Amino acid sequence: MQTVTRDMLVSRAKALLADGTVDRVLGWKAGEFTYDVTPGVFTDADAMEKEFVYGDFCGANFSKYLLTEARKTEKKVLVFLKPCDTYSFNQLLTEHRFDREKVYAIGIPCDGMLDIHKIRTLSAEGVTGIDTDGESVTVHTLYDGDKTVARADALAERCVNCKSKKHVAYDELLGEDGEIIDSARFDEVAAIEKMTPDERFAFWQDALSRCIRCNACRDVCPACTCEKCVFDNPNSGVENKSPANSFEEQMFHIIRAFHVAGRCTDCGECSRVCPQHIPLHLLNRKFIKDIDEFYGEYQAGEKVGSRAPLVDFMTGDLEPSEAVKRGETNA
Amino acid sequence: MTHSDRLKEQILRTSGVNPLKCMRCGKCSATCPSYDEMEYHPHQFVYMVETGDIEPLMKSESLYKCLTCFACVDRCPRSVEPAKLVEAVRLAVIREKGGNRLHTDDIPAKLDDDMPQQALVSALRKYSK
Amino acid sequence: MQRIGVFVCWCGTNIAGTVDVKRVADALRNEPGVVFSAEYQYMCSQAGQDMIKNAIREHNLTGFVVCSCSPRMHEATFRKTAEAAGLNPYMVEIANIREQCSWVHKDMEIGTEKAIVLGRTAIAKVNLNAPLTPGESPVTKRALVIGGGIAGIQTALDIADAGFPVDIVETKPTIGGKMAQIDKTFPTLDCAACILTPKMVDAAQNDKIRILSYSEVTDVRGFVGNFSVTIKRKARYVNEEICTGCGLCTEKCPQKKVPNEFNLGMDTRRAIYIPFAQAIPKVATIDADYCTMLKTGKCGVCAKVCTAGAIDYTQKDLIMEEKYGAIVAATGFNPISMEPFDEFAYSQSKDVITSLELERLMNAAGPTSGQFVRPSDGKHPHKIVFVQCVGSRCAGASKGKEYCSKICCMYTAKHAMLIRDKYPDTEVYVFYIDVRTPGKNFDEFYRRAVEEYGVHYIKGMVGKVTPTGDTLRVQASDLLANKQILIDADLVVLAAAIEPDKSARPLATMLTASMDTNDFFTEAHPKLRPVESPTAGVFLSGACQGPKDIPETVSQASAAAAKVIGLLVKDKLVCNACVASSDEAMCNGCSTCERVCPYGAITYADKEFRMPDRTTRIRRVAQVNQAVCQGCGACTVACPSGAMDLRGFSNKQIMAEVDAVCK
Amino acid sequence: MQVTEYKPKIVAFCCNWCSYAGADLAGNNRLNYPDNIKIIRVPCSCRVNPMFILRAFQRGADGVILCGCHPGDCHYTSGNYYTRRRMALLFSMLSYLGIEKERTRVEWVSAAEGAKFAATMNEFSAQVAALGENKRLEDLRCKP
Amino acid sequence: MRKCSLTALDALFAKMAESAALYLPVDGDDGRAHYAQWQEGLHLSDALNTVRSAKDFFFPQTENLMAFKVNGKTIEIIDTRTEADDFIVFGVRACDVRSFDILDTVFLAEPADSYYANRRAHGVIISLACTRPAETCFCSTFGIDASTPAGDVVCWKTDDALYMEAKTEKGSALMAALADLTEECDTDAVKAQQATTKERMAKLPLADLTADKFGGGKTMEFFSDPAWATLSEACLGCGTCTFVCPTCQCYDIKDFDTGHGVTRLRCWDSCMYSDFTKMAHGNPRLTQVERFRQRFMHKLVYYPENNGGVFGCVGCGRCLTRCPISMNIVKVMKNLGGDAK
Repeated sequence: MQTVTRDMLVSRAKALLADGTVDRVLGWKAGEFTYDVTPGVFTDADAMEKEFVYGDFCGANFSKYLLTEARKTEKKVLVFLKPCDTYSFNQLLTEHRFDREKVYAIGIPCDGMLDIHKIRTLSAEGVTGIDTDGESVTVHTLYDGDKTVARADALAERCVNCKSKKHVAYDELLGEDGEIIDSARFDEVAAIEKMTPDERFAFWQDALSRCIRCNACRDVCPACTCEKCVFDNPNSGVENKSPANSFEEQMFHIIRAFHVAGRCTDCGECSRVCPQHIPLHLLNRKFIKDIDEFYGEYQAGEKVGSRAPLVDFMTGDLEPSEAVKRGETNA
Repeated sequence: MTHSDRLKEQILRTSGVNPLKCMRCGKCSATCPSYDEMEYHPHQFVYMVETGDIEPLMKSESLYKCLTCFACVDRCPRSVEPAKLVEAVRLAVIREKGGNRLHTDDIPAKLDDDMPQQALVSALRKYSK
Repeated sequence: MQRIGVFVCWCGTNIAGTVDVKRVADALRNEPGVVFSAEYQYMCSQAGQDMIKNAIREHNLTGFVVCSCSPRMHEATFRKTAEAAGLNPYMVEIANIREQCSWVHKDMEIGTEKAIVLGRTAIAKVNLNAPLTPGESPVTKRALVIGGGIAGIQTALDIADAGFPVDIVETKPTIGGKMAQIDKTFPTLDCAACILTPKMVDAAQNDKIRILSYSEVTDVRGFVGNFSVTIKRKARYVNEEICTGCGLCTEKCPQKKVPNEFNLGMDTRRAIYIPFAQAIPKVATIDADYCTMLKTGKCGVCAKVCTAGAIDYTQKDLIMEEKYGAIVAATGFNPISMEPFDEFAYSQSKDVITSLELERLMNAAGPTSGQFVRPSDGKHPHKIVFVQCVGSRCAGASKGKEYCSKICCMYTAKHAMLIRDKYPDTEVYVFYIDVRTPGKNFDEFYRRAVEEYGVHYIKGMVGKVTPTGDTLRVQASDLLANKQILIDADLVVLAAAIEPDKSARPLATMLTASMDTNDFFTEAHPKLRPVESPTAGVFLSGACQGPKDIPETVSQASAAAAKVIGLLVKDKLVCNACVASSDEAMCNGCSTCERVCPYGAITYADKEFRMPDRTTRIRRVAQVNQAVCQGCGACTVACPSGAMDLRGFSNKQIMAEVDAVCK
Repeated sequence: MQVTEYKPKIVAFCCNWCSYAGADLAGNNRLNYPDNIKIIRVPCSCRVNPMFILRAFQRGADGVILCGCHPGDCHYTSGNYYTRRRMALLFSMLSYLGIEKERTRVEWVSAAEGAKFAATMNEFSAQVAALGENKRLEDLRCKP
Repeated sequence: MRKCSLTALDALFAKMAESAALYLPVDGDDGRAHYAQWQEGLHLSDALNTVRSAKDFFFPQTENLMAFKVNGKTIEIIDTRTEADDFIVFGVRACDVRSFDILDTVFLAEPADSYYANRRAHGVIISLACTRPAETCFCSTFGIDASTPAGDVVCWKTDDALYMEAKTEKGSALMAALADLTEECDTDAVKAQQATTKERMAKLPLADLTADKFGGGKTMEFFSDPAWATLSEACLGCGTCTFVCPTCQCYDIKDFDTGHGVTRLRCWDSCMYSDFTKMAHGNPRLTQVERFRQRFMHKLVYYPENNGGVFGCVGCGRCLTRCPISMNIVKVMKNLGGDAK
């Protein structure tokens, strides 16, 4: 159960709008069903009262919206940040992607967000409504009546493997701050490393062949903020609109993961939005795991201005041949 | 390929030595404890193998005067390893039919009470097939 | 669309021997963009270059490819050719079909096919070449000489003579280097100190020269014309400005047991010392490892006796940062350690010495005050054996150096001659492998040692030295007599190989100057640019580049100075044209590129952009300082959007090459 | 007519200052290495974008090797250190995706190491040849 | 009407697969349905619909149009077109079957798209009536009856049998080939199922959604609606909605340099992309608001205007479940014209 309520957020936002601190509020707007909330911008108290929602499906990472929203505000834009969002927030600041002075950040504690696809799998199709009560989630369905699932089972993958309940950036914190969590987020990566090369190849062929190159992963990614992505740039030599074959599927995802390596905060948005359910976080986490193992633990976005591992070096760094071996001997 | 060419090739192959690395400093001969006993000295071994002049070496007593102490190998500044050449020439002799320097039949006559067992074994290894 | 010319060079038979140049020229004629293709015996010759120039004019070429030797050899030549014909010099690409093709392969078919691919690759690149114009950077008109031996001194003097300020950084308390330790010089036999010390004084008195003794270079940043160097001035606990060099402290210091490095440990000095009488600067230095006051806080004798009040136990290392336009490495050499050569009993007997130790033994200011006696018992030696090439010319797994140390033949002849001259009652034997005496009056000198002074030169090597009672039993071969000989010698002198000073490698790293496997600095070209490092603005003087005797060192020192002067007289330097540049429309301003730039060439500016929706937006974008950028390309890969690209090696060019290679 | 043995296509990116010079030295010393290896000159190993490596595989390369100055000897001070990290991560990722790790390599070759260059190329070529054609990272459209 | 016992379904599929490649929805490793070519051991999915629509069979995401072979300075043009093999797509839902009509209107209008037409001529569509429509379904908004789909052959699957009825010549031919495995039957079971499904359709959350206020001639009414700005403000500009949409038919044509020639390919494009229809002067739709508006205006106004009032949406609901920010055509329809929920 979330410890902050919609009313807490709305009243705080209204106060900040009223005292002139902010003139825009990034929040969530209700949809047709419980689970289809949409990020939106509020500029007055009435609209907030009418449309603002907050609940178990408000998982969108607002950090990236600040790139455009911070430019639109005359005063400041109010943003609510879950702990994991604050890492993206810092990483974007490190890369000078928005003006910190134009943002008023409220940290909100998070007990994890729910995954509608998991809920459908656990209960039934035809979900018309979802109520959360403590640790149990009641799902109203079209044909199978009400079903109950444990909240823990319905958590999104990224929340199951939450890396931190601690906010690393905010102007104001609602509720109590949490701790950095020693999560098991690399277990799945390790499991793939343990496979034989043939199994690994088959696993990724299966996953990446589903890609339809909708670019949702890229467009939602707070690390992918390039003015022009290389895949959209005819001069880059790798531009393509859709993967014509498995090579292009592989190339897109390798290059994308490489471009965010050392900058990816592991917010998990890419996997959340993938319409084809490709476990994209497993690519990013592989880089994070390698970086941690090869060059010492590094969490992108933990500190503003930190030097990312790929723009840093030690004279005694691991040789690439050793790195590859190590990746395999984890098996 | 002449006989001596073949011999040279065989010796280079079995020894793994490249006599062309020799810069003719003579340190092998300077360091050799058997020098005075030898008709052909270590540096001459290297040179004669290089020029393919092997038959005189095969006939020479020098072959059996080399102690295989490896002083020349250790001291050679160019890592030529003359002792390995001597050994290779010795093997070349043994490989020729009947070339054994020591036959088991000869041993009883040579035995004396003070001779250690190892000496016999090493002598057989060194002088016969 | 480019109009490309292709010129295939035979390089005599160097290329034409393994590559069918006609077939290459014919095949490449059909490549996209190619309008002219020809082959010629020597493209780099005047006639070859004229052929290119004519083709440029006749066929209106916009660029051309030369299939020839390595671009490291003649890229500059052909760029000049292009320029002379009115073409931008960067519209030239070289296909390396000699070093990387004809010399590697023996089969004509294979060589030809590969040459065609290499040519095709260069054509693919040149199709995407764009004219480039190099930027300019200013020059700091001051030079740094690292090392204060004869090489460094000579270089500094010559640069100063031309009117430019020079700093000499020397790690030891005094300049002078190895030459200060040498007794006499070959082939004239004049005293080393007599010719060196006046130069040291000249350096000290020259108002353009600043001597930073007892100092080290700890960091080098920047680039040709604009180096920024951090120098650590080690605490000598004596105020250099005040010390008069009277030497009273060095007499009164109670710590007498310090091995005297100037005499190679053959005698001792005090904890406060002046290395030798003619030291420059002539000031005392406290050896912190031995000074009782510095170690325990009790003593202070030197401070008490110093009338000038120059002693300062609280002195700290001083870090200074200076700007220079050029840097000269003159770090010199050392004899190698004789420890691994146990056959010569160097560690077992005091009477087995190195030639440099012999210099000190024979020197009037040496540990024996010039008395030529054995280190073990002080007796005059009657039979002396010199061993040549100890640790030189070694190969394989052995413990020495592969190269010839070059100076040993001559100094050994000198030693032998001097000993025979002074002490005709001594027998002198020199064991040699070869006697190498190329040089003016060198062979004559060696012949004099044999013919006039009766030195016994024996062709052969010493195999073993065994200390036997009072003497040293030397077992050696006499190759000409085909004998093994034994000599009972009183003294054995080893002509130890020389190696670059240990400070050279870390310095090379700081300078980003390349070194060979022996740690000698690599010259920019072994024949044509022997005093320059491949790193622009770094020059080489003396034995740090390779073994050298004094006349050669001094020549090279002056040559390096001439090169430095040639650089410093320029007001501006033309920079590398192949520099990074950022496409501001695509730049995110994320600072990633700035973090990997080793030269600090990238800065950021806020710029106004017209957005597609006709609004304007101010965005932070990267800008490259073209004078500072050296064109490594680290930023281009760090940049996720690909806004940063490298001129002359652009993403598109390299990909076109990849495509052409893989076709 | 002899049956032609399988020759893998190999792209070698060589930095201008050390490895390209090392390759020149190999030629100077007439050291043989396979003709199926083609060198592309880059100013520094750090100029090599992972995209170039993927591009080479796409275009039909069976192996890609990157040669640069030895760590610490980079002409540009630190370029090869970045290369080392980038390629360590990239190669690890390729292996993670099930692509044979033997197809990629980084080797440090100095200007003085002509023999090492030739030996490395011989060895790498044999290693890639042993794997056979690159099937896991290929773009069939680019096959002749 | 003929039927086939569900126990004989495998035999039925095997028979179909004899003459042509048979594709049907199967459950993937990720637990979601996708089309796969039938082979022994593959089972028909129970899922309502596939993640990607059946559009792919006729209008694949990428296809080669032609090739150029470059040899030195000569270029040779190669026509890569070949006659398509016959294939059968089984299990297409009513909404997706309707989508083919919409695609046909675009691709088969003169001059006909020969690539599309070729596949269309060789493909047999076997539709499958819905029984458990999802909360995101709104096909009825566009006059589609989920219980009675169109297609070459229409199927109803009950608990024990598959009921089949040929609707076209192609369908009849196929049914004739399946005669041994099917038996003639009455329509009672089908009618009962249709009635239940219709009942269910009427109770769906989006059952009341109507497109009445949209249609041809409404451009001026909606084009300048201020709601576009707020509706699109969170839009990421990704192409998810367009790529899962069964009716989106925009494509781009690209040349791919293979190193020894050029492959000219066409691939799906998305009007949500910033470089969609980019021309020499730039992009005609400069902001995401305009691009967002284009997509929905096309479905709801422009397409009906040009095609006799037929809407460009079939109400399959894929965009409702897939949009990363949960913005979709339903929200747009409800919010435009000022009657927000």
